[in-house]
Amino acid sequence: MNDERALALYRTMARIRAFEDAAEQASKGGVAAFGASLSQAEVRGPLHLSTGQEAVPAGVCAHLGITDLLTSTHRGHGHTIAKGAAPDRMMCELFGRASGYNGGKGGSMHIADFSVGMLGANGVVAAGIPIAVGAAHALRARGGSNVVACFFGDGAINRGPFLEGLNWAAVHALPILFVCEDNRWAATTASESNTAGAGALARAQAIGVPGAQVDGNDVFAVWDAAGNLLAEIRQGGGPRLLHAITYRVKGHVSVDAAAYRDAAQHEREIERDPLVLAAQRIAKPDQLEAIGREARGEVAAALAAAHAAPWPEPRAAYTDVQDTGAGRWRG
Amino acid sequence: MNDERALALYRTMARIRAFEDAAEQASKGGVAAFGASLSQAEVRGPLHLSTGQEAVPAGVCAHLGITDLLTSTHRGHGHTIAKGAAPDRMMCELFGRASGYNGGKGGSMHIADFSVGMLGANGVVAAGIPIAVGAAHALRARGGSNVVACFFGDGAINRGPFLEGLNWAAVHALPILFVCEDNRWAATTASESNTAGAGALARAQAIGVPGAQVDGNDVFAVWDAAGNLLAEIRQGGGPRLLHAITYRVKGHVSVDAAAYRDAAQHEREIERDPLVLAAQRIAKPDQLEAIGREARGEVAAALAAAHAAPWPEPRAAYTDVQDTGAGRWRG
Amino acid sequence: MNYAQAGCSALEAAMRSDASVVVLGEDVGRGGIFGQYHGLQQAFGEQRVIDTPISESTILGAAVGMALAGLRPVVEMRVVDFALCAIDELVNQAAKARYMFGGQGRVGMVARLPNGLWSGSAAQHSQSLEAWFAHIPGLVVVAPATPQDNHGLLRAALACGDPVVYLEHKELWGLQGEVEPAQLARLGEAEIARPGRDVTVVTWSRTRHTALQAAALAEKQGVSLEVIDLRTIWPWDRDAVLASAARTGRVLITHEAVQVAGFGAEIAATLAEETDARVRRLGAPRVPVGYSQPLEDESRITPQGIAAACVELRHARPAHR
Amino acid sequence: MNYAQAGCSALEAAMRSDASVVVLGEDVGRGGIFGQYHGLQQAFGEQRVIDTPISESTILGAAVGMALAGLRPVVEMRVVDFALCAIDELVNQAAKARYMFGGQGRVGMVARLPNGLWSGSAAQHSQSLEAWFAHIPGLVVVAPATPQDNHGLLRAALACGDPVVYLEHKELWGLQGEVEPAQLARLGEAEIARPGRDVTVVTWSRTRHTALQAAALAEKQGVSLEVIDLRTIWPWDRDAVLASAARTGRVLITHEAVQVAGFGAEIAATLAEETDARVRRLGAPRVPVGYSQPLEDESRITPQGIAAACVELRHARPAHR
Ligand SMILES: Cc1ncc(C[n+]2csc(CCOP(=O)(O)OP(=O)(O)O)c2C)c(N)n1
Ligand SMILES: Cc1ncc(C[n+]2csc(CCOP(=O)(O)OP(=O)(O)O)c2C)c(N)n1
Ligand SMILES: [Mg+2]
Ligand SMILES: [Mg+2]
Repeated sequence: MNDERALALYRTMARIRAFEDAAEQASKGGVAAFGASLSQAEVRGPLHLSTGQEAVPAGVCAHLGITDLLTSTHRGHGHTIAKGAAPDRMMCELFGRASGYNGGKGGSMHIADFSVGMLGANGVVAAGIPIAVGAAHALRARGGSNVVACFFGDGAINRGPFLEGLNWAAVHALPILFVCEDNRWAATTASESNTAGAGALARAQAIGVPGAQVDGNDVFAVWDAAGNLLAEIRQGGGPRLLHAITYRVKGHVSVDAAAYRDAAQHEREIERDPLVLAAQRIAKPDQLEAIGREARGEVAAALAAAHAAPWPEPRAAYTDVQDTGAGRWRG
Repeated sequence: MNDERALALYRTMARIRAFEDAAEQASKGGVAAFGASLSQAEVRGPLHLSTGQEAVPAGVCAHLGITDLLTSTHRGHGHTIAKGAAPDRMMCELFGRASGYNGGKGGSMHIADFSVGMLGANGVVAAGIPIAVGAAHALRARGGSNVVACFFGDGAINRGPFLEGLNWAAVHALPILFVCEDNRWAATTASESNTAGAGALARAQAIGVPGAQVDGNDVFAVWDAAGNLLAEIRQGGGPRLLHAITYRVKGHVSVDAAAYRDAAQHEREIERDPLVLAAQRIAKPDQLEAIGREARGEVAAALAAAHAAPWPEPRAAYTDVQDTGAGRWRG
Repeated sequence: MNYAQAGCSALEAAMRSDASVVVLGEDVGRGGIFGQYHGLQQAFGEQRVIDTPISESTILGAAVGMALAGLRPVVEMRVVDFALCAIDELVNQAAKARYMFGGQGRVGMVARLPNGLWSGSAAQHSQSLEAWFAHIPGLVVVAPATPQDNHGLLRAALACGDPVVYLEHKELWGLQGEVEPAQLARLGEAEIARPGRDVTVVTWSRTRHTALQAAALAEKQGVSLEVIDLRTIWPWDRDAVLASAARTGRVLITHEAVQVAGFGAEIAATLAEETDARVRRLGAPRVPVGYSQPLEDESRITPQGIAAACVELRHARPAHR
Repeated sequence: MNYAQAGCSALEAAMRSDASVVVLGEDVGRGGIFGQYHGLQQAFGEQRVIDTPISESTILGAAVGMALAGLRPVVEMRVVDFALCAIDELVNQAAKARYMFGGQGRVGMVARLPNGLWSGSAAQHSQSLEAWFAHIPGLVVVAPATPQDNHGLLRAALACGDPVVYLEHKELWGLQGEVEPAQLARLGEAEIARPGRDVTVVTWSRTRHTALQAAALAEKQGVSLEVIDLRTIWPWDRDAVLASAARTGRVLITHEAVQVAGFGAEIAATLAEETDARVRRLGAPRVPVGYSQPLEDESRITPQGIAAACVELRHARPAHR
């Protein structure tokens, strides 16, 4: 891998990290769950951080163009940034402002930037899988070699749509890369305790979807593996699955202290920080430091923009519902 | 296999066959679909025949006792008879009579005999799988070595509950035998055209459920394979899957002429009639002839009983709905 | 032309004029089990008339993805009862995607969910769920009763660009009728199927025909029924109903769905809020549909039942103003 | 004791007295994300408090199988919105099994589907779907508003032997209140949360508290509200509502669910059929719930909104008899 490429991957990760750190701060007190109680917060509702998982979207999305599509999960900030969205408009959305990507209608769990092919985060586990399947049909109808990248967690492989969507994609040889971000936790439950067999890749293979397993904290390995699989897909080889093993550094949502995890094991896991691992390999401390500074600066500007941004007007609650019967809000 | 056992298996198949043949006749004109139109029929609504698939329930259920449980599909007559239900009360149910197992409330698609552990046919493809999983929890809570036999078709392995139910059963090491009756058709669609990978068993193995594949038209092979798997399950080995390859001799429902199938291939397939195959191996023509006669006699009596049986009273429509709020039918 | 063919011809016309229209569902390649897709795969190929596995969640979810990425899918669910396997995709995804994403994408699609009683098919194949869909923001809900409407409304549904729950009736496939393809239908517009003076009967789908039979019976007892076929459940034609209620002062709402929390309740509630009309409802009892004929009959709306309710309503104490 | 603890203590008591009661759902082993299962797995073990995969269809479907085979399951769905992934199992299986099988088995179970708005959680986590379940034969529907009721009604729900859709409110977990464990609750029995003279307010769940605040506001404007908390949505307490309507002659039904085809319509329709009371509804607009506070607020029922509607209703033209 050349230096420029390596630095670009690092930059994507640094930008995601900076975003997540800022969002985390802004969300304290934003939701009453996991024993936390509600107080004033700039980011309201459940906020799912991808801190520590940055290598997966960075490595995968480096192979995607703006005309490729992506579906995401509840933990979607990393995917959104890696696909090319602007952090300031994302932060505005998290702050619920009119200038957010969704005009304040979606927030973190539904963050989307269709202009870069990011078809939305989703609050329902595994719900993005069938949507990705349909989007791939549309790409094929259009012609060309575009693909859909479909991200989901290790918990999602126990929901029906995982089976249905993979089978369907294989039957129709659709251009999809399924990406299982296996952070080994599903909310407060260790996934291994509720997942039989060898996991995402083994299941995929049995459903006719080949793929690869990779260290999801090694951005170069992710980049390599995703590149190979995407090349096969673009050549008409049908769907592939990338099973990326990573680790959820934070709690399930930002207010979750995750006290249910083993402290010693947690300490070991977080040593494998993907940014640290990449930095060791890149070995250009000054440049990396500059990238980090830039990323933090970008997010500081995003925060400032979000603070200053206007709230949506109440009447915006009534737009983009449906055209037929619009105006009939109470009968 | 000893003679007595072989004859018993043959007898079960003969009884199912006789029942299906009679039900088929009684259902002509019972539903408007597949180009057929509605006329007077004794058996109304969609009737799914298991003609030609008799070896699977016969071979599996020979290993089950009355305290073992069974969940079924829309094509459930064979399972019901093999589990020990009485053809006359079944036929009464198909005729919609008060003396049917369900009091006329269910018909063919919901035929059930809880007194022999048959927990019901189901009109929703794959819906029996989660129900079987729950029943297995109950058996385990009760203690002992009872099992659940969970039947479903090859089309059902493309629905989410297949994945969810097998994973769950494996995680909890539940006492279930999953039985995929692979008759290679799902309504008018050849299953191979819509099923990726190597099918039911391969998928099960990837989800942590071991099993076996078997010629589902060879009742002795089914008996052997099911016996081995059930022994493992009863010893606490957790769930197993039996993938039985068979063939749907009739149309999807009794009024479906199945003109969408290749005629020559169909002719070849129906030569492998499980009763004929078993008869060749048993080689006791007189006894088999007697068994066939008996079976047809039993069904003739069932038909006569059904014809003579009383209809449910209209007020029976209001029983067994719910206790809380019973009587509040319109507000 | 029958009701199934009328839908098929509407779809065919739409597919000819708009290359983004695609169909997906089980058995559609063989024309659908009621013939409502007859010949379409031969005409448009397997990429536009897509045979699917038995994967309801993915059928509906894929349609959402197709729509967001520029296609206009028509989804076949066989019966509304099986769509219960795809409710997350319909309600949480299709209905909300445009809104949640702030208008960045929209889900123009038609989901065909045949509704109503289906003779001898028992509890899991006989439901009428229009009230559920009317309750969900984002969805349009259509229930055609005639071949003409199944043609015109299907075309209108495809054209509107919203997610439409399109409720053909499970027992109307064979219904014959004239179809004038050029006659446009507008979503949200009721039809006065029969004008009358004494009692307004508001209904839709198969019960339109039942109500027309009831009108003949009531006529003999000197009661004149005005039968309004809503055709679109959401948005329903308030103006037409309120205008008729103002003329007759008495309204019976009747539908095949369970009466409790059925869509008739919404109409009755609106009438109570806005008029002094006397209102009554006649829906199915709140029991699952039984298989046996005498049990199933308890869930059926009959001409006699409607006529009796209307005659009684005619003689009910008049409303005061 | 708060609302979550009140539910937990009810469950604990039931599990102690009945060995067939089991709990299943995601994260229940760590007490549930709202603490509503706190300590139960430690007390009763992993076989009775079962941690499940993210497999909603199988969580609910397994509960049906458990019930048919003799257990009494309590199902956790986290929010009603995720239960949309298990609707076939709830509506086609749990609700209908007893009937379809002619009474050979029955499905005594409690499915906990936390309902209502959830601050800052947007469209997919903020729905109120009680009207859907009320429409489905076989289901009992319960919506407790106070810690006492969350205790008493959960015990009653577990005891009744029917499939119960138990709708805790997503934002009431922290609500404090006295709980008298011995005080029995009866399904189907409303509570007059506040007696009044001029306008009856019928409501349930969180809106009970909103209505009580509204009553204080209305009082200042000289309008006395009687607040009825239904507590059970199906069967709802007709007698209590009709009796109050007879006293006040004016009824406002208010709920957090979308107004169109909400359960308020059923109550309003019944009042229209049976009384001369003036009726109005106040529910949420038919739009998905937005994330941002000003958008979300459009979907909230406020004390001011209820009070204003009641004051207007008080001065509406009286009903004639
Ligand atoms: C269908 C559904 N069930 C449950 C939830 C609640 N929930 C949200 S995220 C989550 C865990 C998901 O785990 P995984 O798929 O591994 O993703 P991760 O959170 O680890 O990124 C759960 C249970 C949900 N959103 N949707
Ligand atoms: C969820 C659902 N989707 C569709 C149907 C309609 N349907 C009934 S049987 C059937 C085919 C099932 O195929 P398979 O599972 O192989 O069973 P077989 O009929 O071959 O025994 C279909 C599509 C249904 N009953 N349920
Ligand atoms: Mg995870
Ligand atoms: Mg099959």
